Amino acid sequence: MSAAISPVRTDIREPQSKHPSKAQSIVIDGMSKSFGDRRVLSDIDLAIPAGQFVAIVGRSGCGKSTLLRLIAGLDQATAGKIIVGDRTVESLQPSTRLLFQDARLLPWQRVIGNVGIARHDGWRKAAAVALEDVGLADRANDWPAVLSGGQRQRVALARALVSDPGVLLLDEPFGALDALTRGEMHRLLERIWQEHGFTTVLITHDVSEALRLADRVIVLRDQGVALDVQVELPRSRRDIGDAATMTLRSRILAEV
Amino acid sequence: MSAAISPVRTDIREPQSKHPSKAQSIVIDGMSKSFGDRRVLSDIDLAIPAGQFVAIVGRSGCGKSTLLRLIAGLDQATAGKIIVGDRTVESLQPSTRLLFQDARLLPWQRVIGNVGIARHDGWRKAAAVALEDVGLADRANDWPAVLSGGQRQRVALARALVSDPGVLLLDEPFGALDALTRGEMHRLLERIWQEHGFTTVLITHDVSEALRLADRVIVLRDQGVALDVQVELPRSRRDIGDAATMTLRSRILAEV
Amino acid sequence: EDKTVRIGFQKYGTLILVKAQGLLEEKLEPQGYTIEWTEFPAGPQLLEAMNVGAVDFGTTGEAPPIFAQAAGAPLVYVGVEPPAPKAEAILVPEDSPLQTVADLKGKTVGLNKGSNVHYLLVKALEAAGLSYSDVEVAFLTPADGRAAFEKGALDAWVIWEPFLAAAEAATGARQLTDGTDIVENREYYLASRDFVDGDPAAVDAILEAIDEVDDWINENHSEVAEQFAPSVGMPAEILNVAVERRTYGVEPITPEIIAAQQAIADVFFELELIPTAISIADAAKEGES
Amino acid sequence: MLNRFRGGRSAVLRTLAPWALPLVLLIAWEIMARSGLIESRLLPAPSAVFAAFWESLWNGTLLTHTAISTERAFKGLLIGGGIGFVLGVLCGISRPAETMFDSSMQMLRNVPHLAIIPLVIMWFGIGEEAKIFLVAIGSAFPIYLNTFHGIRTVDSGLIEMARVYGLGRFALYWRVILPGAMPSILVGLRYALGIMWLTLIVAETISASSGIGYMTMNAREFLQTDIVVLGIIVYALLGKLADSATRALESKALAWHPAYQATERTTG
Amino acid sequence: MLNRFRGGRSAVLRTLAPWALPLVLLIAWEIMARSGLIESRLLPAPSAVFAAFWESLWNGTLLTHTAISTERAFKGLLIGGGIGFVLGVLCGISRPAETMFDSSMQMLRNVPHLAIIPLVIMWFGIGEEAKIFLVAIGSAFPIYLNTFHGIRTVDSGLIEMARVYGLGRFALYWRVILPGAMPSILVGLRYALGIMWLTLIVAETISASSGIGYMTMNAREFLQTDIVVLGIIVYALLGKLADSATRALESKALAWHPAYQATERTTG
Ligand SMILES: Nc1ncnc2c1ncn2[C@@H]1O[C@H](COP(=O)(O)OP(=O)(O)OP(=O)(O)O)[C@@H](O)[C@H]1O
Ligand SMILES: Nc1ncnc2c1ncn2[C@@H]1O[C@H](COP(=O)(O)OP(=O)(O)OP(=O)(O)O)[C@@H](O)[C@H]1O
Ligand SMILES: [Mg+2]
Ligand SMILES: [Mg+2]
Repeated sequence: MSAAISPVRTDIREPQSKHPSKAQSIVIDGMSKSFGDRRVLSDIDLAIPAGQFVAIVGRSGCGKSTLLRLIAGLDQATAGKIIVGDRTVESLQPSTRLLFQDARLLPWQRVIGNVGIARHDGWRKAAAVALEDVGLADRANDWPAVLSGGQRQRVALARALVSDPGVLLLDEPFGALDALTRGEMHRLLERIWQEHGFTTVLITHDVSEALRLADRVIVLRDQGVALDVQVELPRSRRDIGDAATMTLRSRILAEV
Repeated sequence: MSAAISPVRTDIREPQSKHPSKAQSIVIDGMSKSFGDRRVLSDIDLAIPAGQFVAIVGRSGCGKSTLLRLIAGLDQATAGKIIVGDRTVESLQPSTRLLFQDARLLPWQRVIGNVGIARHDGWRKAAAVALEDVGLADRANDWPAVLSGGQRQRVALARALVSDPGVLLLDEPFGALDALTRGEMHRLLERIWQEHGFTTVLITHDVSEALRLADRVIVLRDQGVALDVQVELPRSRRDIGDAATMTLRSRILAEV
Repeated sequence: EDKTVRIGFQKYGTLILVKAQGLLEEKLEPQGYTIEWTEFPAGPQLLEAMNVGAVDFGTTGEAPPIFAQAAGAPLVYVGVEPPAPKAEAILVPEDSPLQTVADLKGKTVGLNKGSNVHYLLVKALEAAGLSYSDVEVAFLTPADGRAAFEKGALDAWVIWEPFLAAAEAATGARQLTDGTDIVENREYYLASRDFVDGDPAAVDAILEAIDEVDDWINENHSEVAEQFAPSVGMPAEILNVAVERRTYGVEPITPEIIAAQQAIADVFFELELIPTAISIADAAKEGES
Repeated sequence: MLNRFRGGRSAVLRTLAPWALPLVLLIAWEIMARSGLIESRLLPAPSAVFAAFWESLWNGTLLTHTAISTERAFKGLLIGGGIGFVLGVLCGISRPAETMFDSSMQMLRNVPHLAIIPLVIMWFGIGEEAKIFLVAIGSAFPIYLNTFHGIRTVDSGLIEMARVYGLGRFALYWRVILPGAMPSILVGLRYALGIMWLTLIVAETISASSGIGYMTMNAREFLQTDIVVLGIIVYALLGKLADSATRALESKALAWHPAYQATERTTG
Repeated sequence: MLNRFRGGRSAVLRTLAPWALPLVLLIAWEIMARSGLIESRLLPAPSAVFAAFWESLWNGTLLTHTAISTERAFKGLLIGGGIGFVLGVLCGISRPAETMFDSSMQMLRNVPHLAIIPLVIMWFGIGEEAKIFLVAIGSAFPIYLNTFHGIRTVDSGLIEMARVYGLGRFALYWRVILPGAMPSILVGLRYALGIMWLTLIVAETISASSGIGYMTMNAREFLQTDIVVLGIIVYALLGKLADSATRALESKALAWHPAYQATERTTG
């Protein structure tokens, strides 16, 4: 598991969650992915310890969503392997949850049903709480079709958060949200992550968002990892305007 | 056409485009919209002169998309009326184009076909140029299904830009793009707008984006217009860090 | 022991009266039989059922058993009705220029393929000095034939009772000829081989019952017509004509009858209606009634 | 209530409009029949058909025939639809099952019922079973084909989502695949309801003495055109009934579906 | 080429797999027939059917019958399918047209062909027209129903998009609505191809002396089970052929559609 290819690497750290949970580590080993002749990811090596919060940034079409799909087991790598927990990913992982880039709500289930879909007993209560959290408690009994874009995204977020993940993969979960709602969702995600300690991989286009939330930021470029840095700021980070962070920010932006 | 309700109003200005084009003015007069019992927009008055670039910001679910749909004639107002050019909007407007919040690409047309859909003669050339502009020239012959989220959004943008609009309505066209690509798209949109001078209404969650592009920023809140300010900065604006702009920015954020 | 007798009948014929009068039940039920009556739209369907063993006894015209026998169906001729040559005819529309069978040359004639009237046409043409290939034949079931005849799509239509009487009454159609002196046109009683071998007494009982009813019919034409009317769906007056055109009674299978039936089979073989030549005698139960 | 009252007139109009075309045809037909343009022997006037209808209604035969046919029809539909549905689901979700069965189904589907009657009699005799069997195979295929097609075209994004959220096999089918295939399955049901009656007329030629297929074919034999036409009209009305039932089902089961909501809104 | 060669064995397997079930049934049937479990009079052994097939192929009757039927079938399909398609498009895109026609179509759909033969003869006589007419109405309904349903369920978001981008009526139908309805229309075509043959067997009882429907029904009348079974098998093969044709069409016309791509990938 050498770091030969990725330009910057950190060593695997211990999980930092307070609750030793069902969080699982992710190890990516020499993994490549091509669609036909188009190579998207080349020989990626990455190790994400259980419970870590990783943000991934990168330009449009650089393979971020593809990477998440591979980790989730929705697609097969062309070469190399991915290990989640102690199992090589060959198909779907039982405790990996993925919030897709599009909301993917079931049109034939009401909002609350969509949120509760991954829960068995007590789903209604858990879903109601989650909807409350994302500010849509009053829309519980609407059809998804009548929601606005941002509302749909929040329903998907609520669904991801109540789904009791070991690994939570988030593909641009806040893209359609205004600054204020986005801030609220940041706090919500951070709180739930801290409570449950699942491993989190967040794709975002907003570097501030990455710095606000993540332990570690990874930049994807040219089919590989261009930058891999730790964010050593105390939580909860609200206003991140200090010089060190600004430098980090510029450095990340420069790599994208 | 009084401004009685909207908290802040500017007078109608002359179109500022260099090319007196087919751009049309938009006048919204005492317009309300409800879905069943849910009132979304209440008694809105707005006048947008032909050729103006207006940005609309507001919280998720506040009715921004609804407003655009009403202007486009895709939905009917519950009360009041909308006039585009010199015609009251009752159904679709012949030269109004709307970029939807979701990409809405035809799955059975290749990328280039999707872009050229609104053009008759010479569509292939125009579409190829537009694809080049959005950085997807090499994807012209792919099916939309294999594109990444941001690529899809850019195809939709290319389609909107070649569609020869009189009024162009953009519903979060850059939501899924990284900072760099976003910057490129900003420049592209500004250039095309300056060349053709169509009236533009842009919904965005990014206040900087609004300030970067728009002549005027409108904040929607509580079913009405909460703020309506001119942005008097010289184009092209790249780095907007001066004090006045920062104040404006905070003022807008405070109103959202 | 299964002592169920399954009888197939058609809407028009003696059996329906046997059923209505309950004669058979009277005769057989005391001996521990139960009777099951099943209606069939036509002879071929009835023999189809007999072929697979779903029916023990039934009645059809002269043609269907020839086909059934050619197909290897294990059936036995157990009885026959008297000849009824007047119960089938070649019809032309009222205002048709055709006057004799010989005029049919080159005309379109409708008939039900492989039925008694098919044989009638062959024989009638033969008698008029024409050959079968001198006419254009259109194969139509009785129902379709009537529609085509009325539409004017046919120059002539060969048909049997009670369709014959009905068509005459409704359209004023004219007969070029009926079967008199050309064909016999009999109706046969058939039973499956198993039934005949296993339960000859029951076969006899059925034939007896039919004979009794036939005698009664011969005396009570108009009443018979009344009784048929609802099931057939024709006015009693028309049915009365049909009933009057023949006599009734169960006769045994004699060598003459076998020969007549054999002649039909041979014609059908010549027409390539059946793939192999058959011997009627193999399937006949001679000399009893 | 108020709303209903206000919309009363146009609602009535909307309910009646679908009947406009049949009505116009009916009137034209009556006029042609009365004026002698159509010979009543060939095609009886609507009034004559109505008289036949009234009589057979009065003496109970129509109802008896219809009731008997309906029973056969629904028994067959239940069995055949059930089998078609199960096979459709099976082939829809499993490639091996598709490879195994689909080809055979597509071949069997094409075999005319009239042609297999001899075999059916052989297997089932001439009783009710044979008739029900024919209806069953008739209605199995549309349900099969549409279930299969519906399941195959369920948005794969939603299936991925469901799987990633750990839905078990059963929940996946029950909560995602079946609802997604439902619009198509209901179209299949529409077909099946039609085919069910069509097959019945064939089935009732085997050896029946009751049922509306028997009634019609019997009348056809003797060119009782009024009864034949009556039979045709009964079939048409049964078709309309089935259609309305499916529509009602659709607007219930597909309340979430914009296309069906729209239908609901404008038609009733 | 190389790829083909390498995948040769499993490709062959995949092509053969759908025939496994029919083959197994065939063998079981032959064994039962030979061992006397099935009386050959009732159901001839496959070898006997094959002999009949061989003979009728040899003397050309089978091909003649099939060719004549095929001509009738496709003429009818063209006319009926065309009408069904046009009406389906009309009702799909226009509410008034739907109100006007849909109800009537749903009623007519339910009328058995067997029942209307007398009427058809009166209208069209006993020539080819009558047969083609029957096939036409038979195949019109599935195309109608599926076109209608397909158009109604086209993603309304895409239609909105197209309208907002100023597509004219024609372009809207041609570039958005029809492609969107295509999967459903092709399912309709699949049905129609089946129904086409089914109707033909009824049509060919009208004064026919050729065609495979005639051949089969004639054999049935004369209890020639081997020919009946032969007819059934010909129908089944024609069904398979139609199915393969539709599949080919689907994989061409729906190349963009993930569900059909998947099919392509695994079956072809
Ligand atoms: N067809 C509809 N039926 C009922 N309610 C609707 C319908 N369309 C939108 N709404 C509601 O109207 C409100 C405004 O929706 P709209 O899509 O305009 O929001 P938005 O400002 O665009 O939000 P976002 O930024 O999240 O896209 C939302 O609460 C939404 O749920
Ligand atoms: N199924 C597929 N077939 C072919 N190419 C694909 C497929 N899926 C993705 N791609 C291509 O792979 C590349 C990476 O796609 P991916 O969705 O991972 O991008 P992304 O980093 O998520 O971009 P974005 O930020 O725009 O969402 C893109 O160029 C895309 O077109
Ligand atoms: Mg992506
Ligand atoms: Mg919106």
